[in-house]
Amino acid sequence: MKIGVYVCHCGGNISEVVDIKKLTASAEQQSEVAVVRDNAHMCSDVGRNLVLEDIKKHKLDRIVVAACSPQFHGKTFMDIVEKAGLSPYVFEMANIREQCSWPHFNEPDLATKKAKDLVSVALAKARLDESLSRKTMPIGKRVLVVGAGIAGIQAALDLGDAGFEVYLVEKEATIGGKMAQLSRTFPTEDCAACILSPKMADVPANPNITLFTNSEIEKVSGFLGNFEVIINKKPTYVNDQCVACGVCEEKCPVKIPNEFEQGLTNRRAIYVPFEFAVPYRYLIDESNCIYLKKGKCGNCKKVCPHDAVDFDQKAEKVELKVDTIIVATGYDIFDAKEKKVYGFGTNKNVITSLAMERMIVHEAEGRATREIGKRVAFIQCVGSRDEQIGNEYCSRICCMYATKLSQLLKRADPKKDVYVFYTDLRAFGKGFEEYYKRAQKTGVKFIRGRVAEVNEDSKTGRVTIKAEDTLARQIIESEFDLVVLSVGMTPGAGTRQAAEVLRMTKSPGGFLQEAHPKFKPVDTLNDGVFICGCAQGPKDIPDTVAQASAAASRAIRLMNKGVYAVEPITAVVDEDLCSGCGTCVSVCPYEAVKTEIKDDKRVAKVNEMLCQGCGSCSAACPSGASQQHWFMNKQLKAMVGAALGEEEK
Amino acid sequence: MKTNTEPKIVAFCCNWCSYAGADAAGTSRLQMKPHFRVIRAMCSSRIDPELILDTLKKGAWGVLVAGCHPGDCHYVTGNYRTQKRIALLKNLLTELGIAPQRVRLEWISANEGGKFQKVINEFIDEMTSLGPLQLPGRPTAKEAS
Amino acid sequence: MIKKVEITPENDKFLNKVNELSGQVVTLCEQCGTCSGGCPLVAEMDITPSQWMRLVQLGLKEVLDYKAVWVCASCFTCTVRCPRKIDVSKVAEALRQIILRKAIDYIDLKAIPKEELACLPQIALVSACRKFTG
Amino acid sequence: MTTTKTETPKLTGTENIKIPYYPGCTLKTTAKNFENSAVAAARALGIELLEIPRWNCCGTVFSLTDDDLIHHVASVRNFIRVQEMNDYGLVKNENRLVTLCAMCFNTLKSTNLRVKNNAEDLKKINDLMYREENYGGKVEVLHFLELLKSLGFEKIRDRVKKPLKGLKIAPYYGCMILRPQEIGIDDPEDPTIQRDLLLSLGADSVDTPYKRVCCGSYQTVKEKNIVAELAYDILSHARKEGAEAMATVCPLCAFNLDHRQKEVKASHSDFEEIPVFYVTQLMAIAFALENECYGFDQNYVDPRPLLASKSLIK
Ligand SMILES: Cc1cc2nc3c(=O)[nH]c(=O)nc-3n(C[C@H](O)[C@H](O)[C@H](O)COP(=O)(O)OP(=O)(O)OC[C@H]3O[C@@H](n4cnc5c(N)ncnc54)[C@H](O)[C@@H]3O)c2cc1C
Ligand SMILES: Cc1cc2nc3c(=O)[nH]c(=O)nc-3n(C[C@H](O)[C@H](O)[C@H](O)COP(=O)(O)OP(=O)(O)OC[C@H]3O[C@@H](n4cnc5c(N)ncnc54)[C@H](O)[C@@H]3O)c2cc1C
Ligand code: SF4
Ligand code: SF4
Ligand code: SF4
Ligand code: SF4
Ligand code: SF4
Ligand code: SF4
Ligand code: SF4
Ligand code: SF4
Repeated sequence: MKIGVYVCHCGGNISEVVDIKKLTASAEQQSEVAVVRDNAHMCSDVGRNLVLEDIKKHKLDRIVVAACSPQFHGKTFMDIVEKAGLSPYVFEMANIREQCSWPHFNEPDLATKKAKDLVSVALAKARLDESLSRKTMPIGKRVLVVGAGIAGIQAALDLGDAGFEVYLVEKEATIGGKMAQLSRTFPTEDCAACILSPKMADVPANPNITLFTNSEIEKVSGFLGNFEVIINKKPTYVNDQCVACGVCEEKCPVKIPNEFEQGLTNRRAIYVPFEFAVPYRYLIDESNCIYLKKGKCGNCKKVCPHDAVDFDQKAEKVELKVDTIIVATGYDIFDAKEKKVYGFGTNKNVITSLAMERMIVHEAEGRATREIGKRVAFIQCVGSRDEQIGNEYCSRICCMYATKLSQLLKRADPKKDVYVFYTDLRAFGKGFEEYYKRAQKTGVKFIRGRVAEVNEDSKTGRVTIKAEDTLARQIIESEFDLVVLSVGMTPGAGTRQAAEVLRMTKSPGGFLQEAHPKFKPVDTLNDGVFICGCAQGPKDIPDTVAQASAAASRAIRLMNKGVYAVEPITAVVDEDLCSGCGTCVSVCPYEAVKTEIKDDKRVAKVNEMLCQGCGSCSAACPSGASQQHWFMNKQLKAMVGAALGEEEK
Repeated sequence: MKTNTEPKIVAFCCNWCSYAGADAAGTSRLQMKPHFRVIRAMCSSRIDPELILDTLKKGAWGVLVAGCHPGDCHYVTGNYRTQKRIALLKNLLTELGIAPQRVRLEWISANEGGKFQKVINEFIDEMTSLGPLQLPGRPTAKEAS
Repeated sequence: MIKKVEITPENDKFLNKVNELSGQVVTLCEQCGTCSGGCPLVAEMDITPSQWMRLVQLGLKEVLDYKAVWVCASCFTCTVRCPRKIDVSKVAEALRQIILRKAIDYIDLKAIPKEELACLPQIALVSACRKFTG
Repeated sequence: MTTTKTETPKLTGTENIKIPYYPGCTLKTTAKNFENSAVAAARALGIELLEIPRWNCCGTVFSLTDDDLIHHVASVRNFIRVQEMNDYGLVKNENRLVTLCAMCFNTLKSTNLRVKNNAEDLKKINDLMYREENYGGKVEVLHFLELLKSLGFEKIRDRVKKPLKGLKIAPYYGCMILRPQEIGIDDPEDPTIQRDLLLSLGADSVDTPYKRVCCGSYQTVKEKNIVAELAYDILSHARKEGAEAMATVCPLCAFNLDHRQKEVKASHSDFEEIPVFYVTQLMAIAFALENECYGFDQNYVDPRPLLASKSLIK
């Protein structure tokens, strides 16, 4: 056996703390070590070539690199080892940056000592490494997209256009998401409905997309290339004979606040969500329909000329097999009732920004639903950047949409007094600063100070805002006709539901966690599952669309070749040692181990395609028959020995 | 770590959460006592009780097993398995006259660098006050009390 | 007149002292003004609560020359609202304590008229002593 | 140190509950009417507020600085008294300590939290105290309103003999039972506990945002005009919303809102006097208890004409 050891300086990150000379000297003393080198940047071309050439020149068969975390550059070096013709699994990394020089920079001697131990640990493991090779598996071209806001729509269209088979699942009765509710979009002020509705229409027109609305994913099992999905299609109680003539609606006696209109108008129990809904078909809201609750009424059924109402519709389960999954479940606006000082829910003149979006649409269409009033104040950062309510993050959109809404109001009626009370005004996107300036020019007053409280005069309904203008250092106590809360984003119930079904990791704010914040922003820790849009974190429409296309292309990257490589670090059973006890079968989360009779003996067998390599079965096996490749019992023991300074024999 | 005067801690970390959490601690330059050695496994459930006992036998003063928070395990339920196994192991340790706190289980996620630091420093302090483990069946004075 | 101030590493000593006494990290204040906007006594103050937070951040001892922290009634309104969860009342307390611990009292109980003393409730007197005398 | 939270048992109202009660200095002097009415009202509900023997002043508004531990000793002494009450069999397994005065409540609960969350501080305090047994961290500090809430306001409604019909009261909470969050007994921005109590007494409750605004507290000693301005805002808003009287649970709030009306009148000619009750006085009236416990002599604005106009007293 010939091992090469490579020590990285990381441009001083390591070498300023760890004594590289001492470290290489100690490595040279270790058995089977043939070459020891150090370099300023092992991950650079020069560093990598060093390894490549040494493997060839010195016939090295094991490689140890002492550098940063294997999570950071593990793959870089595995690729180079593989390129040199070796198995990538004869490579080990000693993490002497994150584990030594950084967390112990005040104690260079102890850090150096620790680095030596970590190199010994890596060597101990390397000596026992097997020459494993990656297996390839076939993969198809089927994608599940969960959520059909602008993110899900964009991803589905990209994939459909590229010839992939898309199943788009939306929990609401229509696709479109939050964007469908907006008036205009910053910073260009395109009409949201005008730019969104053609895209929505493209979805059912695309032959590669199958759309499930009013549906949720109920269960997802399996793995990349082999996901099994159960979709729960909820009843709409209106079948596809419906021509959307609207006759039923007029006869429905129920009136409830219209959620799409943020309660500004009412709708019936049988309704279409909005004018450009896709699919454009009526449905019955079962929690409000009198017939479905009490068995009385049935007006709609009586009047429908197409016999489209069907009270007997039942939920349907649809089973699908897909190869990859994209999660685009978006966000919910922050529930402003949680922020009691602003009086939302009790003061009728305190509304959310989303309601203001709808009011502006209504104004523009000449069907105003309520008075806006002369004096309007926006309160920023409601539900964001607020540790009192537990949300530390900035929602990234509210500064700009307030800039938008305030100037739309002001431009429509220059006599209005429009104020925006902000904490910091964040205008970092392309064209944003220019847009902010335009609002200032329009006459919107921006006041730097977070509003402390809002109180209502119970007689007049006018609302008083108390805040400090932190620039003028004056206390402002001023009356307004309307207060608009610039509510932030929260991950929302839909995103939580999808995350639970798919067992996804969440970031601290509760949004879905990406595999790497810089380099894998739309990948997740679940192989073959991607995220995009506001499910991943707060963002505006351009960023959402960019991520959606990125998620589609990352999914295509996996599926396009028709095969993909599987990590060989699966479990394997030594049949001679196996007693057939079945312990491993019971612990495997993937049902990847089964027992079978072989030569009259019950033995366990691992399905390498299903095994994800957690090693739980190997840990559980009472007879040492189950072993996980690359993490064999003897390897773990050797590593422990080395870590504790045991002399190797 | 050859002499028995300085604490020796082995920390088994799962690849997805706690190893990344340890990295996060390092990346944030959070300073820790250097007397621990991290060994990475794919899942905390790979760490069997026998390996932990072996680690104590080989001279570790304490063993930390760290995994993803319940519900966040990359392998769905691996960490629940770990939790059960460690609970059983602690009973066994008590029977053997070894202080059960020598084996510690923690949930540390990829972004909890601060927690990793706190756990490591606390654990090292605790083990320092317990002192080295004397095997077999000869607990230190503190352990016996 | 605009006064020029110098910011030197020396100033950190004062900042650190306030941090230590209050148990808060004053530099976390993002100067949002929530504390001042809702302070029931701000109308009587010569600088606002967020202003004293700022002056402490800069380590400017001048903050001790203002009356504001003595007007503060420790009502904790700012404390329950600060979006950075800074306990602003504790910072005010620290500033008062810096003065009081130099044995400089803010109140002279002898100056209070007898009849006033007779009717004031016990807690008012005890707490005024606690807050205004060293 | 870990402390297990003691279960608050639901009271039935008929059983005789004995619970350690901490009065504090003010309730023995300028706020006797608060104590007398509360003790009587509690008794009517089957609760005996058992005054803690040898209690000492809690010190009120202990210093908020982190290094000040010494001022917490006074509170801890009172907790030890509660322990002793259990040891001597005065109460049975009752670690709850009830206070009426909002300021005492805040002080005692803050100390308790600090030593419960910080074993080192607890040890230091225990070491500091001379010839005292150690405090074990088991006491739970409760405000009287919380005790009533745990009893259930329906129980209180059942006990009402003379509903306070047509009496429009604006509850005033002040600071000390609301803030900071970890001490407060209700939502700091929109508290409702006094409203619920008043409704169960048959009164109308008038809501104003000023219910949570500070009355000026101890500034009353040095800056009585500032306090009068705050009182003016609080009282005139309540008036504007239709209140005929205020209710409070803090003797300092009561002083600032009630007695300082003298100063308010001097500076605001439009100001109309408004009576300020301890909420327990209202309970005593609704329970139709003996007149002696009302103690209206200690109120500055005499509430008797208002009560008489509603036929609640003769
Ligand atoms: C008041 C306001 C104004 C705004 N103005 C602008 C603007 O001017 N310009 C701009 O660029 N951005 C603006 N935005 C931001 C914009 O709304 C978002 O960037 C965009 O809508 C995000 O799209 P999305 O698809 O990620 O999420 P969403 O629009 O939330 O879509 C998610 C979809 O997934 C569905 N879903 C959720 N969970 C599930 C589940 N479990 N199963 C199935 N389906 C599910 C939902 O029903 C929804 O249809 C504004 C936001 C607000 C609140
Ligand atoms: C001081 C500073 C600090 C920063 N810190 C951070 C940070 O901490 N985190 C973060 O996320 N971002 C940071 N950034 C931003 C980050 O640098 C950019 O987001 C990122 O580098 C952009 O990458 P790019 O490939 O688009 O552009 P570039 O890095 O500019 O790459 C463009 C490449 O194209 C080449 N090129 C240009 N024109 C031509 C041509 N006509 N033909 C052929 N080749 C051409 C250039 O030579 C160059 O190699 C920082 C930026 C600065 C200035
Ligand atoms: S359900 Fe019938 S009546 Fe109603 S819109 Fe459809 S076709 Fe028309
Ligand atoms: S049956 Fe239901 S949906 Fe139809 S008209 Fe009656 S209430 Fe409306
Ligand atoms: S985008 Fe602006 S309003 Fe929204 S949370 Fe961030 S700073 Fe606050
Ligand atoms: S230009 Fe750069 S420094 Fe200036 S506000 Fe924008 S992001 Fe900040
Ligand atoms: S290693 Fe994990 S996934 Fe693979 S067979 Fe064993 S228990 Fe199942
Ligand atoms: S646990 Fe081990 S011995 Fe038992 S069946 Fe599985 S591999 Fe065989
Ligand atoms: S504690 Fe002091 S500074 Fe804070 S709100 Fe109350 S009076 Fe103002
Ligand atoms: S509320 Fe908090 S963050 Fe805002 S100015 Fe006051 S102390 Fe600073």
